[in-house]
Amino acid sequence: MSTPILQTKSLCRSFGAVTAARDLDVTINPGEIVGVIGSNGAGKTTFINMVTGYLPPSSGQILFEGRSILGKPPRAIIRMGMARSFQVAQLFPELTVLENMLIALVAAEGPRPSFFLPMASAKRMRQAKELLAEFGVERFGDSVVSAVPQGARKLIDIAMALISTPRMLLLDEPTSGVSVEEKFGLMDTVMRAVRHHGVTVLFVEHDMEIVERYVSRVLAFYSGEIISDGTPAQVFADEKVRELVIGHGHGTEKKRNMA
Amino acid sequence: MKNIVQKTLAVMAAAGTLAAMPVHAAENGKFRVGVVTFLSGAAAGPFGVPSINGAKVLVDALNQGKVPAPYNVKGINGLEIETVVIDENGGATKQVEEFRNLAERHKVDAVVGYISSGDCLAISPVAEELGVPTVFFDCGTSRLFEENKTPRYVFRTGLDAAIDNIAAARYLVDSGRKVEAIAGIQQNYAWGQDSWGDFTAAIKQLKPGVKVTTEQFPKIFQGQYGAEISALALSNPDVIHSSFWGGDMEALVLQGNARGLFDKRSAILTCGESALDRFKGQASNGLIVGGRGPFGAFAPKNTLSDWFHAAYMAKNEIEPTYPAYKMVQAILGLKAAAEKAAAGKAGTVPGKDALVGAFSNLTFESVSGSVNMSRAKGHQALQGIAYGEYHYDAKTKKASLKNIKAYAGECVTPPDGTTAGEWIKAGFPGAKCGG
Amino acid sequence: MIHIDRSMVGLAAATLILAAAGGFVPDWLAFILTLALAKALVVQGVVLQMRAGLVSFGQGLFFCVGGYAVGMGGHFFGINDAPVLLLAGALAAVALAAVLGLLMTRYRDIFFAMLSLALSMILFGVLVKSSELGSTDGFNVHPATFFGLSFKTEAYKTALYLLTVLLAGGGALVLHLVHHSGLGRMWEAIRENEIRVEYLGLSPRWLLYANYLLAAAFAALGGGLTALATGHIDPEMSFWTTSGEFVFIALLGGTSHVAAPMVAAVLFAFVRTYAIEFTPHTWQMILGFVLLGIIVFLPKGLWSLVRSEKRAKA
Amino acid sequence: MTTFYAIFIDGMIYASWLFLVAAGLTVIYGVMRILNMAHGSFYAIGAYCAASMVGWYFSDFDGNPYLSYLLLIGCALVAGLVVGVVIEQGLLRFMYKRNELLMIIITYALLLILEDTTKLAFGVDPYFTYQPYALLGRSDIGGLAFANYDLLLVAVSAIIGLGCWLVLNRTHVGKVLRAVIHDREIAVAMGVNVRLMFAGTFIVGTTLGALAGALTAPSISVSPGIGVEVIVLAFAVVVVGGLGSIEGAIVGALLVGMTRSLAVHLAPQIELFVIYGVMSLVLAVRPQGLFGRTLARKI
Repeated sequence: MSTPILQTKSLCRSFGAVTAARDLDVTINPGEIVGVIGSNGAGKTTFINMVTGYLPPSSGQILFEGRSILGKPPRAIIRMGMARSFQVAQLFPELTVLENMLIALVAAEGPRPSFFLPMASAKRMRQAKELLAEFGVERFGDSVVSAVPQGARKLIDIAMALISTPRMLLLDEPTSGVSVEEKFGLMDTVMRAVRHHGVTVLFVEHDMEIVERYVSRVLAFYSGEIISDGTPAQVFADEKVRELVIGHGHGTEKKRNMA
Repeated sequence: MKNIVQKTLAVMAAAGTLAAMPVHAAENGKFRVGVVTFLSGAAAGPFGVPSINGAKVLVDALNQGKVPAPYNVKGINGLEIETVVIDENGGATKQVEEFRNLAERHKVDAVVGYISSGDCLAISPVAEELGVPTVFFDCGTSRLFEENKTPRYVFRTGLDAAIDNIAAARYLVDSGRKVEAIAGIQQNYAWGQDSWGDFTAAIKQLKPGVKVTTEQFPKIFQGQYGAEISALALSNPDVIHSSFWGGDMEALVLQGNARGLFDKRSAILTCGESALDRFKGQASNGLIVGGRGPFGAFAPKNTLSDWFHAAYMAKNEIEPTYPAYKMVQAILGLKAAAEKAAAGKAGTVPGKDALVGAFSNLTFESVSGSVNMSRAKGHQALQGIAYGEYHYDAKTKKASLKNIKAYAGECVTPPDGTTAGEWIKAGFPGAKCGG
Repeated sequence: MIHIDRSMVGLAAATLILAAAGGFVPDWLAFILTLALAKALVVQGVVLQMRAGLVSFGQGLFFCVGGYAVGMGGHFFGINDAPVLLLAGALAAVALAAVLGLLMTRYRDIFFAMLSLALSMILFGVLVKSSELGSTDGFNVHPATFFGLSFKTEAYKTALYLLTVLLAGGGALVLHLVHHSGLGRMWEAIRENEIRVEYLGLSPRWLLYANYLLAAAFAALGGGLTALATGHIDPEMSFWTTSGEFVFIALLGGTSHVAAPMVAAVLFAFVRTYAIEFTPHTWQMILGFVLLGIIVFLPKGLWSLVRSEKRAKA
Repeated sequence: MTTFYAIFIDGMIYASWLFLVAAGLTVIYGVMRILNMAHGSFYAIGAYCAASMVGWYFSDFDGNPYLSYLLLIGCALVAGLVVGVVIEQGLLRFMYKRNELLMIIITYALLLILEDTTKLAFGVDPYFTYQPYALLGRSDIGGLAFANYDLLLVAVSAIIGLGCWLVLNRTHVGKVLRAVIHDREIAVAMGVNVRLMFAGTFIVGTTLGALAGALTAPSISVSPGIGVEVIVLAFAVVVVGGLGSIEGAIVGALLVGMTRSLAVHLAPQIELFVIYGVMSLVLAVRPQGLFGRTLARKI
């Protein structure tokens, strides 16, 4: 059996009296597409934050391709081959879309960018444009990010994450803030790109339709614990999941800002 | 690219037009004097404004020919005086810039001004370089002529601050006070540090074995001296010396007096005169004050000083303090030198070299009596200085000075060729103190 | 690899025009331009930090280090060559920044502004306490030589003017490259979203450290040139109001082009000189209104006038 | 032993003055996120108004001298109110969308303008209005005399500190204010009139600044530049304590005041560095100040 790409052992984290992660044991193998479901505050984003080094766990182990990443800052973990997207797209709002991509391209080349060679080299311009085309947002290239619609921003956010050629990608609610008409188109684009790059994916999602359509395996979170793990059909059939997660009015319409 | 070139050219063109604008013909038949003093900041109230008011009173009267003899010739050498007033606030770099403007853009015939020692030190080489006759009226740093050893265009009609402190030490000893333990409170900058250094050196010469109980150096313009006053009081000295000036000095006196700091001991304020009329009952009687020379309340009675006092009072409705006298003295010196240099050719501006030639070693009459430009190769005024005790009469609500003791210039001024510090350490060799 | 663009050609041309103008303009104007361009170098550093989202109220610290290095080099070490002194100042500032940067790069926003202010005020305090350095009176700087050549009064001023123009122009050219380089654009990225930069695999602290050092070097160069021009240095260079003036000029010009600080510094010098002359009692008020006017009507600085014009044409 | 008393009392007096000066600054920052560089100018305006009115009262009236205290406070309230309303309504309310650092610069411009305005209005001659200070006499504590006015200032300062704290923590207005401090957008969504809260806070802040000036005026000589001097001090106190926190301002003032008093009595040579030293040390160890909150960014 090959080494799991991501493995956590008894991962715990609490915020004061609130427990966001309790003894999480997760194993993800290369090539899997895993969906994470759970109501607000179930600990989904906390899980991503811990795995990418943004939040230190209270206790437990995190292994990426068999190596511990505990205590490493996000930048080091990114360089090891993990990337993530964000619930609210984390871009450079006053720069153009193309500039956003160019910056990500520069970053992917190494931790010490040149102080005199121009960022907008012909090679990077070409790469950036290709990427934007792959994600179908090339028409926004010269617009400032803050003037670009939500859906496109989410795509750009994911495109930037893929520039570092990760082996694993964590997507934090890729369709939140995206209109109903757009969401399947967006997910199709993302998944096509992900398969094209051969990346293992874990994504947090509220929308059960999305989860059902795109994943091979589902983890259901409730109150910091995993209450179910299996194929979509298995998990959705689980009584506890039906009661605690799905029955909970898992709507994006009730969006609250939970860290 | 066009933009940058266009912009550069536009800025330069704009600069050129602006530059051309205020330059009148230099020969407009007037004698143009740059006057630089504090118009804003903390030094404006106690020094800057009295001095500019003094300048205004004198220049107006000179232009109308109303000043008593020997200054009854209109303006300077018959030419109307035109002043260009510049604010001294903003630091030495800015002052150098403004001085160059005065010299090269306004083409002034002379500059009178500068209170801050730092400004004087910075201006002095520039004045020499540009060849502008420059009269420092107030700044007291000993380093001025120690650094500018061969002055040509730079003059100082005010006194070196070392003199204030040598005379202060002499006054304390001569008045027979108990001077065994001394304490000082000085503003923490060059002026305060130098004053305290000179004073302690001098008093140790005059009274060997004197002990320093505490030396306080609060930040300048601090205004709150509670802790310092406690520390001074607890160290229980016989004498407290302070070179505080302006608002700081007034605050120290007020806060110290309210806490009885000056009750059982002597205190000497080298710049105390400038607040004589504001202290009222808040300064204890017997407080020793100085006026940085024979100025203000220490000015001798003569035709000039009587005239100036009356003219100043009429215009400003307040007693002129020492900065006003010092400014007037500088302008009078300039006038005397210019007229001597013109050698009877009324209505002309004398050449700059002739002017400075006439100024060096000049003796001229002033509101403080005769002034003799006999130190620093004829560029530094030699004058006496006086200290006295503050007394306030609650009935008349008038303050006056008692037990005034004046010291001749020769008694308290180091001779040429030696620095103040060396002279004090050597025991004042050659000092002529008379009686 | 380095693409020569219109801005660079323009900058080079502007530098040459300014240098050539040195032969024609009156001395006082040359002096104001010298001081203004020296100041512009410092402001370039402030702008550099602003592009990374940091506002320093303590750039006077490095300005002062540069000035004192020039003054002390002449007084205590017998070094009298201007380029050597300037280099020494810049190195001293970079060395100091290398130490302070370890601390400063932990701070953002107001905390960065306040801590930078505190650090420059500590230097101010140290200098006030140093009577060997003339305390608040400071001391006069020895006239310097230029690459071993010494000049008499008039030629000296011209030589200094030329050196300043070349350094300001050359500095701007270098910064133009830096601003468009990978590193330069990464600073903007930090200003926009630091977390994203971290998630791109870079260390914002390291990037800002480089920024801090570069800004310090520029401030020291400006300080050194100012000291040579005025012939005098004092601790006021490190007082917070001096730093405030740099921020003022940076805002006046805006951060969008390397020429902006130079134009703004020259303009500021004229506004101040004429304000002092025509309204000696209220010149600060005039500066205040100018600053407010810029913020309200031209939030991106004077350079936005040029920019918007360009956009309108395009 | 006396030195020990002296250090403590001097430290308390200085700390209470520092708190007076810093209170308005921290209130404005706490609610509005404006680090107000013009705060010193409000202090100066308060001092000038009080000094000129009290001076006029004593020279042209023969009234009860104790009434001058009422005049002192009255002047500060009126001056703070007028200046606060004019600046908030005339300028700041158009600027609330701007970024925090730009607000510093806007208030820096205000400082430049107000400095000269004060000079135009009051001239540059010092105002030496000692009567309220001298009237109260002095007390002997452990062999050292202290001015009663200064001791009274400690009490006044404590009352103001307590007042601010009570308003913030024990009243309805305080509850609303804390909501605004916590999250401006949510507060708006909850129907809080943020504009009104801002206007009110700014006026309270300027009035506190003016009050500090007015209460200080009798013990100093009021002259140009006093405002600029207090800004950096007030900044230091507020930054040490934690921007925007009243408790922080109290603790910051005590820390700076006591340290300075210690330095003056035991090591006068280092007095100049004390304030910046304390500030740098606190920031190095606790960047957000002693009582400051860190907000981790939500992603």
